Amino acid sequence: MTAALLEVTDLKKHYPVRAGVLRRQVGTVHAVDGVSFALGIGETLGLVGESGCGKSTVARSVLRLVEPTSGQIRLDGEDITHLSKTALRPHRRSMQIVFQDPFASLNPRMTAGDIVGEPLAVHGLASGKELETRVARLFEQVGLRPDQMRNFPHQFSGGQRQRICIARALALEPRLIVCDEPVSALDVSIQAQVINLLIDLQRQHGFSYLFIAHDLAVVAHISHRVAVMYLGRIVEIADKDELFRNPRHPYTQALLASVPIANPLAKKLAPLVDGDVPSPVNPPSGCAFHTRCRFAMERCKTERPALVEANDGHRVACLLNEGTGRPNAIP
Amino acid sequence: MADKSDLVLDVKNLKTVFFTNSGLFKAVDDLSFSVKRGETLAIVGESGCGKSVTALSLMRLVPDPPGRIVGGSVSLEGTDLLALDEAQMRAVRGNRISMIFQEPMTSLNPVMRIGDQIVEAVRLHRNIPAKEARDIAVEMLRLVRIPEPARRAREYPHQLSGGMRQRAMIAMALACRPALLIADEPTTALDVTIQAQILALILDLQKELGTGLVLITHDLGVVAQTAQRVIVMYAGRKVEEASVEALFASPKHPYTRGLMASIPAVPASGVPAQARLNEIPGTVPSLVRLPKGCAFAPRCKLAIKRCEAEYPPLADWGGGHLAACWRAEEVAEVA
Amino acid sequence: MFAYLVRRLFLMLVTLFGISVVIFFLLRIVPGNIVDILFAAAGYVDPADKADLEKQLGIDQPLVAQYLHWIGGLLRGDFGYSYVSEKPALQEILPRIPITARLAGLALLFSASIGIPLGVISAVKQGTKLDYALRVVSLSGLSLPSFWLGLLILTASVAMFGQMPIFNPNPQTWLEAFATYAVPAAAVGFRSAALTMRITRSSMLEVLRQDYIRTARAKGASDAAVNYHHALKNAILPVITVIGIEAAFLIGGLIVTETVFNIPGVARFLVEAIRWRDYPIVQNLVMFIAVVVVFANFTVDMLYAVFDPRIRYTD
Amino acid sequence: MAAIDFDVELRRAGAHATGGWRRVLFMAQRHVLGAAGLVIMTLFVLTAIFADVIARYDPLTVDSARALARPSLAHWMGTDSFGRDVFSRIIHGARISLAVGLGSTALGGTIGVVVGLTSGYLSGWVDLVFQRVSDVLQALPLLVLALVMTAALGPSLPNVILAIAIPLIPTVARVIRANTLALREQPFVEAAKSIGMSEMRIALRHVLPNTLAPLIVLATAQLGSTILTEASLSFLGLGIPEPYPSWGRMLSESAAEYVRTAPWLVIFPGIAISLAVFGANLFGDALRDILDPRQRG
Amino acid sequence: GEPKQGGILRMYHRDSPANASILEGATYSINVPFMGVFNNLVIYDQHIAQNSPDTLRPELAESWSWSSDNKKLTFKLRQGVKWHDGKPFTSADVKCTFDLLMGKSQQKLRQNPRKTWYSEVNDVTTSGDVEVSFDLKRPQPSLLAMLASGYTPIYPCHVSPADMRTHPIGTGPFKFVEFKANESIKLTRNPDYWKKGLPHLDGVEYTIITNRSTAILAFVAGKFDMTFPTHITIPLLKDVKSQAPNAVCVVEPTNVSTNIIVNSTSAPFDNIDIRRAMSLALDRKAFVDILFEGQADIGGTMLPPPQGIWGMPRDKLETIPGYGRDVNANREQARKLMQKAGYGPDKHLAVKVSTRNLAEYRDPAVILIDQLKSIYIDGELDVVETANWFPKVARKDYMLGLNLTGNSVDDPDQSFYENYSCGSERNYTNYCNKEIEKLFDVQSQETDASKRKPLVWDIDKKLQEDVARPIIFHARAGTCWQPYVKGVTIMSNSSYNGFRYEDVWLDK
Ligand SMILES: Nc1ncnc2c1ncn2[C@@H]1O[C@H](COP(=O)(O)OP(=O)(O)OP(=O)(O)O)[C@@H](O)[C@H]1O
Ligand SMILES: Nc1ncnc2c1ncn2[C@@H]1O[C@H](COP(=O)(O)OP(=O)(O)OP(=O)(O)O)[C@@H](O)[C@H]1O
Ligand SMILES: [Mg+2]
Ligand SMILES: [Mg+2]
Repeated sequence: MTAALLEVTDLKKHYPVRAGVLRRQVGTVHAVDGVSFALGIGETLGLVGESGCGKSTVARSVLRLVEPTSGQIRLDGEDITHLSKTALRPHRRSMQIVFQDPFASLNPRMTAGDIVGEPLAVHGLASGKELETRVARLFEQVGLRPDQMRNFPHQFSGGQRQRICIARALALEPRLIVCDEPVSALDVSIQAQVINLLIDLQRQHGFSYLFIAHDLAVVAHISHRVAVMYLGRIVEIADKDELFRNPRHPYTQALLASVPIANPLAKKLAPLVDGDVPSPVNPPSGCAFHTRCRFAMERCKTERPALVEANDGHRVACLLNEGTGRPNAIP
Repeated sequence: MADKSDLVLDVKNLKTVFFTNSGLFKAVDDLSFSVKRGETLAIVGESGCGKSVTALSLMRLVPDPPGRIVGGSVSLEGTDLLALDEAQMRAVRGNRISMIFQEPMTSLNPVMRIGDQIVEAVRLHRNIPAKEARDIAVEMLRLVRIPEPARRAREYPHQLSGGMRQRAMIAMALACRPALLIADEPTTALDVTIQAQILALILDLQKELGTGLVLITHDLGVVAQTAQRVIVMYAGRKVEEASVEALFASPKHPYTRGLMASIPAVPASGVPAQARLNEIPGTVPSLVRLPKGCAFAPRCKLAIKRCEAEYPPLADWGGGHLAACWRAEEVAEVA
Repeated sequence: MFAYLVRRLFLMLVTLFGISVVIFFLLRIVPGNIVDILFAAAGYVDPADKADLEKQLGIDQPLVAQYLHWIGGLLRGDFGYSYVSEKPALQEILPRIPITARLAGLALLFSASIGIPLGVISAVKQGTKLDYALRVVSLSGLSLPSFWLGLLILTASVAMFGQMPIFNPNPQTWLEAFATYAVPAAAVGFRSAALTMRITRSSMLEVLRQDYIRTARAKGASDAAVNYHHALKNAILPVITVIGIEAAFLIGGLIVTETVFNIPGVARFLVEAIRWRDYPIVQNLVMFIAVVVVFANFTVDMLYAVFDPRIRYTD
Repeated sequence: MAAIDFDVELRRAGAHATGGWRRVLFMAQRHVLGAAGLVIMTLFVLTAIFADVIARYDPLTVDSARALARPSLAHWMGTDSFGRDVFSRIIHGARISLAVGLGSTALGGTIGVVVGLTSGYLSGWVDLVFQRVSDVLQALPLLVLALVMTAALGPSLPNVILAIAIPLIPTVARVIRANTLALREQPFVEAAKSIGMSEMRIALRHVLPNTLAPLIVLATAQLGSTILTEASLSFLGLGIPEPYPSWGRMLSESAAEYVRTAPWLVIFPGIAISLAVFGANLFGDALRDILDPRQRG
Repeated sequence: GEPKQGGILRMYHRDSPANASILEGATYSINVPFMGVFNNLVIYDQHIAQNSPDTLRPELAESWSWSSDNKKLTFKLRQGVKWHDGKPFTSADVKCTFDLLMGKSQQKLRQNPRKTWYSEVNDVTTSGDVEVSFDLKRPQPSLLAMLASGYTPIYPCHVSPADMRTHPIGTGPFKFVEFKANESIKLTRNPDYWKKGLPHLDGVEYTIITNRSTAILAFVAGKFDMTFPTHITIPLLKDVKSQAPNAVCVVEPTNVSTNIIVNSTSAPFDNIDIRRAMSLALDRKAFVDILFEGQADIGGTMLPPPQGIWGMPRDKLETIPGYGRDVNANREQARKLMQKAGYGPDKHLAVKVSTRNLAEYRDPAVILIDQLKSIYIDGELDVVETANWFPKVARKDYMLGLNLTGNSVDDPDQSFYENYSCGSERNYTNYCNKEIEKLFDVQSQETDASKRKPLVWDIDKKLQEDVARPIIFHARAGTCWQPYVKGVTIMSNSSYNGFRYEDVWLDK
């Protein structure tokens, strides 16, 4: 890993919760509650965690699609947290996003060609004939036929739509692509196509990916490093191999154990945790996971563990055994 | 095959079609299968291949219009459901056969209390006083491990978390102790940790009640961990059927094979970074414009002329392992 | 809840204030005033007389002063005097309100009791001949100009029974009272019922597509239980909105019906008052209608909370 | 279970109805009422456009010699008390009704869209102000507003259009605002933001086109109701003035005096109004079905 | 048969009068319901359809006499008459009434539309409780006609004009009970009426119904004993007769003329040729045929005979340009005049025809516009709301106006001075011809009716020839009542004077 392309420090995003017809604030969602990480050039950081734990909010904040409540975002060492909309525009070219639901992220009333060409037009990078040739090249890059440029999104299959989204992201030749669950809406067979495409593109262009998913297996295939989130915080972050081989946080362990293995002979499902995910509106005190944790101690209810280095590059936020997060023995 | 009397469900040549703006298509085409008491049958296949429509056909709940069951038979404990009139069918639904739906949020009536919804299910089939039904409802909620069931019974769906809602659905489906339970992707909308809890719960209850279970999913991992037998569907048809061990050991249909290969394995250890996945090229065909022969042929590496012209029949490749492929023998070798 | 109500009340006041400004200045923009009209009938005006009268009515003062005078009076409960009848405006307006209210209430009752069941039937039988027939009938309800329908009813009843329902200010029996209002209410109600039916139908169709309806069927619930118990309960919200809007509309929108059936309600009175530029009447009446509308909206919001447990006005 | 003949069913389900006309014909069969509405609307529009060609007499020429003639070959719908040909007046009346319908819908719609879009997209205090203004407009009874407007401006075609358009604004604005609020949360809008598009451009290019479907549906329904409103205004003496043949006035004036003695004066304008409103609504209903994404196959 | 006592006469009223004070009113909407509350000094015989000097009858005045120089009119008043509130009626009340009308009293009428009627009256004086005299500046025999009009009831001194608007007190056969705007007007029998045994009716009730169709349907359905007087148009009359064959219906002139007011102060109608052409282009018979199925009268300013007393005889009328029978010849001549003024087939004159937004105004305007087409004039209708009509006309903000002029008494003085004298406020056209004005005075002072008539005819003819305010026609209208209603007479040359209803009775 070389120098960091993206550095996120203590990012927080709180949403007001509004209720009733008047939409009055009745509480605060701690969607992201102090997240820090760094992403190197050409690196893929996987971000996993269950639905609603704040992954998308991290992604949006990084791109300044939502204004972070606090914290700092540095791109190439430059602080972009407080840049104005206009000042931000040139930086938009360096970072792009691919969303979970490819259909919803394509304007149903525009042709695929227009959609992919739009970033170029907006930034005045190409127009007319040139625009067309560049869009055609992008189509080829992601494995679509240029003659499909005139088709509308509904005329494509799910995998193809996600390719259009990727082509749109590529149009500005960004260095960072945030992939917010880009394959969750796709079938396994199509999912493989898209993952392969992303891997190929990274090899060719040296992109950095912030790759968000809730499927650990998918993340395992594409990432160099993986971070695990729970209720707005990163609870564990490590090199991929290290994380899967040696998960330290009880939540990571539960996640890994819960993934059903596609082998009837392998061990049967044995849920490691009980109970439901608490609401981010009133996250539990202390360690947010203590309500479901097998190893929860009295301390966990009051004391919030910090993300500390357990061993080389493996950081975990757990009070168990003095912050190493390692349980005495996995039962 | 299994002893007839042991069969809870026996489906023969089920055919369901849809009439839509873009045309007519067979969402379920000539599907046959059976479920034994206490057995779990999984139906797999990717999105849109007809799994849910199959389930709805069993319940006779295919929305009409646009859908209609046009052929076959569904016999539940010996009675052909398709021959019943609507009133008789109502007596069966929710009683002998019930269903858990994919989306726990939208499948519960938002303006009715959870308890009332379960009470309704009970009282529709059992002539008992409301008070007693309420006790049963609370008991069912306790059974699906909802803490403080009496209080939760008085709450509305939106006051429950996703996992709890799905549990409430299960409680409702099992309230009358059905002979057959259909679970249509009961965990797709849930987190893996919750999914594990729910699946374990369903299997527990199934064992306890001796219910036959049809589990619909497209997650082969779930299948491997829960089912005894598996049906693989592609574009409305059954392309393969086998015991779960046989299927995972040696899939006979190229589609099943491809599917299994493209599942990213959870790397307990030592997965190389940036490993490419196996993929099935091409996309699922539109049901409205299916090719004349084998529907998978356009994406199949093994496809031959014959595949394009003729639909391969389901053949038994030994031990009740059925597959519909002209070149089933070669599948294992080629891949 | 309390805080919500306070806030809500404040917004209502803002709206009412806006309406008072709009109606006040709109009326003054309209050329001509009561003095012109009185003298128009006579055919000429002596400028001195005109000035006298204007002074007497206070319409010679600057607009802002007039506005403040009006609002100030309103706040003290002083509604001013009608320019035309010279009686207290309140005394002119009040007796007419129950008449229109009864008419509107009956029309709404008609609309709901016919429109909702037919809407449900039409939705449940979607695509059948019955559905088509009901839709065509309901659309024709929306296509007939209301004065035309009213006149048809009157003409037909004279031709067929030699009698006609005309407003009876002092009905002796309960039946007479009902008859006085029922026919005009039905004439208006037909349109509203058509509207209610359409909304019920589309809302029902929407709800019938929902997963929880399938769940109810999967439980073995009968069609009636599914349609009325599960679906209608969920489909009723938009219907309530429409009935609420309709209620608000009727208070001021009965002009044509009141004219045709010669009912001395507020709507026709308002038209007359506008014709005469009888500002105190128009202004106060419009404010009254606005209050009704605003409260109708408020009621609808509250009903939402009653019918939909997801909506709670907690603060 | 009866077996079905797939070929027959396929044709019935429109599988072969691909491309151009076949598709149109298929849709027409599927939405019989909607097709009827479309036919009525088309006739209506064509009538309005070619009124001069279709009408056999000048709609304004008074001729005492032929007053109150019954319908005959010379005068298909008879003549009115002024001896004007009713058929010609109805034909020309289509023009007026269309002008009122289109004019007020377009005017109210355009302003409503601008207000709704701005309000929904900008939110904040702009939204708050617009919302309150539309509250105010909605709480004022429509006919009262129209009454005061026409009283202020005098009854004439443009003024009637304006008077009918104003109450339309808040209705349209509300629908568009609600849509805009929903669309703003759509990923494709976020995607547009992420490529650095300006808010204005997003509103116009991504949000606006996607509110078109509900707008069209709303507009067709409104088209009908504006024609009715004009008729009501005519009844109250505030509609399009003589001598222009407005259906509403033709109906409301002759309804008073000629119901029995010259029923054709009442029947034909009545039919014209009802038919036009009916057609617009039928067409609007069908459009709603067709444009509803959930209905698409 | 013998009049029967009792019963309430139910009528509908066409609209809601502004108030109940006849002196302040300017439409017959106010006279019809409230005339029965009052008495006049003198009154036209209520059972002779044609009002004329011969049908004047004493009422509150037992008798009257002119001084020898015809400049003083003295009334002997009836004794023992009481106001409805019990106070006695005296000569002071008469003086108060006319002081009010002449603007001489402390108290003021909110509006006083007939002030000009008394422009020749110097003073009204009383002598004792039972005598009143009118001092005139010059002889004016027609003063009596105006005093006999329904518009000239005697008001009590002791009630303020404001109270008279809301709760009128009179001496008449009926007492005011209530007036609910837009709803109803109720009168009840005055048991102490000075004419013993009258009225026959126990009361009169008016239901206000503004929609004509509704009103007539209600009459047909038997909800009313009588329609509002002269409210039924000729086409509707057929309809009523067909549905209620027993109803008694009469058609009478209303003494309302439909005329064109021409703005001769500015172009193009400052040009007499164009004015003449316009008047030549009129096909009056077509108006009458279309709007009245032939049943209306063509004449000059004064209502034509036989119902009218002062109208020109037919042969004289037809000598006026434009009144000739040959319309085509007239129009040929008109086109010549237009060409002379610079217009022709290729150069049309665009004109706005302003009128009030009421069918009675609009319909003739439509016909007018159509007829003007024949002489290269393209007319456009400009309908004006009532509220704005008078200010607009007063501003001279019009080119042509289609107007209705109602004459409350069939007398040239009322008509000529009001509408044609220089400086009269109701002279909308600002027509001013000093010579003619002198002739007005001459005819006015003529006490012999047979000598006065030719004078009036000449003036009328001249007025028409000057195209000051071309008269198109004089309208007629129908009134219907149920057969059991007795004793109703509809006046044939005025619709303001015949509603005392004291001897109307119901044969039920
Ligand atoms: N605009 C918003 N306003 C209020 N709350 C929000 C908003 N966006 C997200 N949230 C809340 O913030 C929390 C985190 O949301 P986020 O979308 O980041 O989760 P996620 O991890 O991406 O979930 P998923 O896997 O479902 O996409 C959730 O509880 C969500 O409800
Ligand atoms: N109500 C309906 N109207 C029209 N087509 C339908 C309807 N329901 C299902 N279909 C079609 O039938 C086919 C099979 O759908 P089905 O829901 O059974 O798929 P599935 O295998 O359950 O997919 P998923 O995994 O996404 O749930 C699909 O092509 C679908 O579009
Ligand atoms: Mg997300
Ligand atoms: Mg499914």
